[in-house]
Amino acid sequence: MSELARVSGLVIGPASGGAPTVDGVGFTLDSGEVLGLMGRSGSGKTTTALTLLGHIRPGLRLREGSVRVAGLDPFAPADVRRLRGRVVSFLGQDPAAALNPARRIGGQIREAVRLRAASAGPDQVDRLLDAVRLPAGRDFLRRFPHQISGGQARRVAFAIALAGAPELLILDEPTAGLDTVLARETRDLLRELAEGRGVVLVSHDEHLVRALAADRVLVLDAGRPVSAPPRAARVTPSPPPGPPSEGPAALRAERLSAAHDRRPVLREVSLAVGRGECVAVVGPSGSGKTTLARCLVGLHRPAGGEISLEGTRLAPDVRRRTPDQRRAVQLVAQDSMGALNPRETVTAALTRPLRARGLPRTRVPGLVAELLGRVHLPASLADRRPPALSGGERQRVNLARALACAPRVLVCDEVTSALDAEIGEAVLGLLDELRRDLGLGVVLITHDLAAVARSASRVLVVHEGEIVERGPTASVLSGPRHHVTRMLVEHAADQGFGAPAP
Amino acid sequence: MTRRALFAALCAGVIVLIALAGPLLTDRSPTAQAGNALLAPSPEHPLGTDVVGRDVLARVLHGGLAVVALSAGATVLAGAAGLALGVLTGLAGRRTGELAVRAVDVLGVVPPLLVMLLLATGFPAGDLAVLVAVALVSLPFSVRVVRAATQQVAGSGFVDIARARGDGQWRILRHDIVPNILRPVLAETGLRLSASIHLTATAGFLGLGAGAPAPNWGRMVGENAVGFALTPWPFLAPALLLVVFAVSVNLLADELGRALGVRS
Amino acid sequence: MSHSIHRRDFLAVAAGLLAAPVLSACSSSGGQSAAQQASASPKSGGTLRAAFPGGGAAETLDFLNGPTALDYVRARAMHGALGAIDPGAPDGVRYGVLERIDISDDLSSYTLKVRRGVKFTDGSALTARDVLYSLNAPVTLGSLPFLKPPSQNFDLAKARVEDDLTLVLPTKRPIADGRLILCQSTLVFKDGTTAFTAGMPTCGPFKLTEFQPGQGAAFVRHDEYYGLALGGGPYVDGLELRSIADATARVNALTGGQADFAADIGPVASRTLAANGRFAVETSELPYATSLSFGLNLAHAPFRDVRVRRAFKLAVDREAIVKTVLFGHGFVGNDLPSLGFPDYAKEIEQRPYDPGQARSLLRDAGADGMKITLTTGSEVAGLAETSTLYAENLKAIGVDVTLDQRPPGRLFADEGYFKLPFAASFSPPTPPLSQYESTRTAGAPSAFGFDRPDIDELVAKARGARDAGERREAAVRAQRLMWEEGNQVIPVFVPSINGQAKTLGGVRYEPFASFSEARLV
Amino acid sequence: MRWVAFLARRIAGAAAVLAILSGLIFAATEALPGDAAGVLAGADASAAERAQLRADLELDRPPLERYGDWIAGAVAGDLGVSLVGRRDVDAVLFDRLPNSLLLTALALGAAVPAAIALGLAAGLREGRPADRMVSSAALVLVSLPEFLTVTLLIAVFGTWLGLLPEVSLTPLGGRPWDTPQAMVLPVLSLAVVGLAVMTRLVRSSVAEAAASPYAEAARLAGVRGVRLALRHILPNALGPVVQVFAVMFGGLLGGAVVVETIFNYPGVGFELQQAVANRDVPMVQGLALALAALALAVLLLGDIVGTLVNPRLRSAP
Repeated sequence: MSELARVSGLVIGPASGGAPTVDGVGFTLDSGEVLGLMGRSGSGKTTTALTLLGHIRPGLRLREGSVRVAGLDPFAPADVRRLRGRVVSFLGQDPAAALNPARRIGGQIREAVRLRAASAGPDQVDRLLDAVRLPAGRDFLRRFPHQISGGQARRVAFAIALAGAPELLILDEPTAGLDTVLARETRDLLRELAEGRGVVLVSHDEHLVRALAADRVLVLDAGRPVSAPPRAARVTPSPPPGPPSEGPAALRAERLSAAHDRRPVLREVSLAVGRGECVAVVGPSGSGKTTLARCLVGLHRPAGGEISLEGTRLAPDVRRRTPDQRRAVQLVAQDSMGALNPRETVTAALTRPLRARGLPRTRVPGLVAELLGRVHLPASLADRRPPALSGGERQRVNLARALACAPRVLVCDEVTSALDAEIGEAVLGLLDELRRDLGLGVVLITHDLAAVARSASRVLVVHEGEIVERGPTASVLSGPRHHVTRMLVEHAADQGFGAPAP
Repeated sequence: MTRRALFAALCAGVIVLIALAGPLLTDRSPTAQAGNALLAPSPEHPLGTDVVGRDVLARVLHGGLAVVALSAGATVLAGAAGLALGVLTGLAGRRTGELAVRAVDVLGVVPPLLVMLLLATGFPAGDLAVLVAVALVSLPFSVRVVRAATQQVAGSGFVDIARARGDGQWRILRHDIVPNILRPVLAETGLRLSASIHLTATAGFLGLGAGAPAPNWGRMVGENAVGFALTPWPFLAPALLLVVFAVSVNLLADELGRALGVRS
Repeated sequence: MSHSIHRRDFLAVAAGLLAAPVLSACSSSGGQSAAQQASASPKSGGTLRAAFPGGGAAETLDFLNGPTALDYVRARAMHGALGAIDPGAPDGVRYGVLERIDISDDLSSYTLKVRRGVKFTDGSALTARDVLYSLNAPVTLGSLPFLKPPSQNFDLAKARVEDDLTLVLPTKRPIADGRLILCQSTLVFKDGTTAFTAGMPTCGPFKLTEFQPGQGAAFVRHDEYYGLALGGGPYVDGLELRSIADATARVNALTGGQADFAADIGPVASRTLAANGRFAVETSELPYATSLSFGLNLAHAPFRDVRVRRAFKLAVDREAIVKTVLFGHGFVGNDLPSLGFPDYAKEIEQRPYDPGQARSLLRDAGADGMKITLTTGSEVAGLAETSTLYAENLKAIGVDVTLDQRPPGRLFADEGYFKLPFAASFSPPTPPLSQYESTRTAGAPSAFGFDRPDIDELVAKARGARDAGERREAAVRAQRLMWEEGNQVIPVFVPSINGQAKTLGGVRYEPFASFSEARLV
Repeated sequence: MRWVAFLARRIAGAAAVLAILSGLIFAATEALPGDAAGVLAGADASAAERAQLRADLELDRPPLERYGDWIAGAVAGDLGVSLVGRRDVDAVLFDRLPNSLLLTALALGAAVPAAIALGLAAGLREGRPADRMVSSAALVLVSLPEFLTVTLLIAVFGTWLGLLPEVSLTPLGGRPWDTPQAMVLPVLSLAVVGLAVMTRLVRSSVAEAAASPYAEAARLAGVRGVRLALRHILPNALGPVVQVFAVMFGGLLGGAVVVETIFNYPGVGFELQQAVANRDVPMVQGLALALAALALAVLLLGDIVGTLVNPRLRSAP
């Protein structure tokens, strides 16, 4: 095998000076070889990979080092023209966003073929579409990016990337943010497309790296290569949750239906969660999970059905509920950043609900400190604003703020999906702890069966607004009946989680 | 603060200083006849005399207050009304909000100069008419920006959570909405101010607003244009001040927008 | 650019028609331009382009209702006129389409003799019936108030057409100055005319070929014009009257070679123009100057004291206004209207500028430090500036005066104008006595509360006396009383200031330019 | 069908706005103190003469009644008769409107391509010297009041260089376009104002599009230069700009008052200003209503074109 790319002694840092973001990275890649570039976010993976295209993000500067791809220097203007799109192709984190919204699909693919393909035969477009398994019909080619599905848009982007028959593919987190089903599909496609090409795969997802059969893995940490790949924290299933408590459920929803602009998104969903219990609601994206969460806390007015708190019927609209009822059911949302007021410090965010409970001003500082301790946050963070916090820290602040209301039930909507695995793990651990210590009921909404496996006693599987399967966690995971459940379980297995032993 | 912003702030500051403290810098009356009309600059009259023989320097020093006060006043007026209307329509139901915005937009359809002509001639003469006209012309822009920002913030997670928690509308407004819309509103206010300067000066040029003897840079430009060929200073001096003021405010607004991360 | 929107020459000019003299073959008055005297031969030809302040789309051929300068200048080029006021002529008027006006001994009947051979463009001859119809038109067809004096002074219903060329008009009461009233502004057109159109028959020096409201009008010489037979103009083949509202734009049109003549360019532009060798600045001469005046409303307590009124008159520095505001193009006023007309009392001494005496008069009246608002506008050139200087003069004698300059066109638009304590105004050149009767007699709103039956009686006597000496004596006595006790301050008279190319000669100023004798060299 | 409904909705909206505006315009002109009678009568007229004039001009009828008549007439295409000069308002409007439209269209025609070119050049080079130059120039121009720009233009091209006439005198009986050289300065004056505003707009829109993921993707795929600018960035940058262009057109049409007056250009703005000064209420009302209607129509057009340019909106209006 011949050498396709060589990167040596790469140092990249802010143009304005300061600590380098990539510091002394070097590697070689033979043709047909797959290199995994791993590391946490911000470790310099993408920056390193982009040098193969001669691209440095604005604000950064190449300080030292050399890059050669197929013997050419991507940083030389004459060479880069021969490289981009022809020898090296790039697929970013959200390939669909790379499509020009103002131009038709066909035009974009044809342009790519005309500009880059060595042999631009008339059937080249069809061959590309076939390769990414897209319909070749005129009708499809006349559409605009917003008129096709996300999955199709991704395939179009792949087709465009492959138009120049590149020898080297650079893939940047190609499955990040995808739900289980799409991620799996994408991975399969990529495996096929990467056949016979050199690939640099940027990802923090070990399983994807494994799936693409990386020949070698380079791990970066704060811009420096480190020797050993970091081990994903082994997930230890929590001790089986305590038995469901007796008496009326803390929160119960009966035959809940809801719609968006008359389009039904929930159909007669019922669930109940007891004190100290965790009930999981799982399902692929778009199945209506978030609407369910918003119905429960009273932010979305259901079209039918009813909700009760410890036997008392709750008004559908939060504004009609009593202050006590409002505080009893708290929502923790997926977007930890969006859920925090960017202008408020942590202390201010926690103080507001405390003061709203009518607690005297003098007691507030003590309670804030207590809440921070409860979610394992150091008191030193108290004066920071959200942008100065990490994702995990923010989600803890969100939890602490919910706790400040002294709730009886927490509705957690995808609280871990935006977090790195390790940190998500820790947040789930915290939830278990709160459940145990405070007797909180938790409705855990997620698409991630791994989370379910460790925390929930019962699982509801939602698909297109309906509950398609329900039962104790163990039995659902070990014997999924509905095909959606089966897919979710398979995905979890890929990720390294088996069904817990019965 | 960038160098550009610093420079712009300095220029704007000097102009505002001239406008505010100018009257203290000269003991000449801005309205008294000081000599023959349209005299060239001399030690006696550093900028010469105007078409009526008044000292141009004295008039320039007295004439900034009207422009600065009117444009700033109109901006503040439009900004305050825009903030209130924008937040209200932003939080109101979709249909009510749309309706209210349409109503305000009606004003935006009418060319600004038409509003000025109608109002400034219709109202009892005086600067109040100009103030109101300039503010009215600015209002639709102000409302639109505030409303868009409010809607964006109102749709964000933390407002949902506060609402779910039972925080009252006022509390949400004070803690969540207003602090988070200040950036675009502030940047927009800068742009409005420069537009207001523009309109105020034009009003002065067209002879709208308060009585003629009161010096006003815009009016001075209008009064003295006819004598431009004889001596340019009575025209150029106020014109230059106006331009420097408008440019520096515009520059400041740009820099402010950039610093606040808002695109103009 | 300047006073683009201020320059509302609008009614200024409209009312100026009251005294607009009509051209006649042999002129003795009006400014004689240098160019006119330099040019020996009256032969010319060519097309003369003149720019006037217009009124945009409001301009109309119906001069009875079209009150811009241009409407009248245009009408005067098209239509014949009864005559013109001319202080130098024996009757005080020069005759146009009339040969003469005879007055009965008891001053109760006027006989108008129409000139023989006055032809309309359709070939028909002008008759006494046409003249009577034209005199009546302001009432029958409707017109602006300033065109109505003939119908107010003569009993037109009882008028008799004696023959084709003779018309007898009885007066409503005996008057001696009826010739002035008849010849002030009356233009003649055919009997039965109800609409003023481009194609109507006319008997003026020029024939209209094109009219675009707001843009201008084009004319060719009327070859059947009666003046030609008398040895006069018109000399140019064609005439274009362009409408340009803005004074600076008119000057620009002149300097840019788009016009040969720019009317009413204002004092400042005239100075600019004077510096340019290719152009001449011409101004109208007395009596064709507009008075700038200030009314002291007697409803306002301090002004009821004659000492305060006198102090206000002594305070104004007239010379300074002429020098600085008008750059010398103006005449010092003596607080009496109609400077330069025969009935004007020039024997009354010029009031001095005496701030010291003014101050002490004010103190004596207990009015020093009085607060007053001077309301003014920019309706005619120099009005705003004169007001500005006057306000400063008043401050100097201890009056706490605030100047309120109304936006363009606003000064008279307001019903409240006559309730103002202290307001600027202007008057076009008008003979003093008839003007007094229509505007200053007791009860007229424009008198600002001036109510002096003794003066009213003197004026009536002056108008109605058969003996010239008696008339003069009454007229002077009335004017002296007004000078001493009146409530009007008239510091200056402003002529019409026009710019023209040096190639242009023979333009006469009376007060508007007339081109019937103009030549292009 | 969707398009029909979309158009119907927009047109109905515009009509409603116009109806509100007509009321506002009528109220505003009614509120003007004094009236044409006062202006026409002058200082020396007697009270009786004024009253007669008011009656002649029908100013003594109740305002609501006159509003009703006016609207009924306007709907039938009759805007009434001016008080001063007694001219049909619609005749004046139709005579002057083509001139104003031409002036505005030429100004936009000059400004739009220039603004797109300059905005593109600057936006693609955000922060670089070319951008700084264009941005600074646009900033200064945007801050210059029209009356100054016009004065400077006249001083340079008219007075000093003597290249162009300083007044737009059209041949009698002709149209402004019969003397093209007389239109250059008015068009230029108006274009400069629009150019600065639009250049800033295009620049920021282009800069935004240039920083978008698809532009970066195109760049990484080797698309460069003119193709990148015209095929990838401009189509996306233009959408939001089109509607602002429409607003500009309305603004320029009304803003032409200053330019038309200075050059004595026979347009609607010039007539409007004259009518305001004359207190000629029917003329002010008619012209203001027509200007507002025109501005609305152009906005509507901008709305529709903006929808057409944006494929996302085009398919689902």
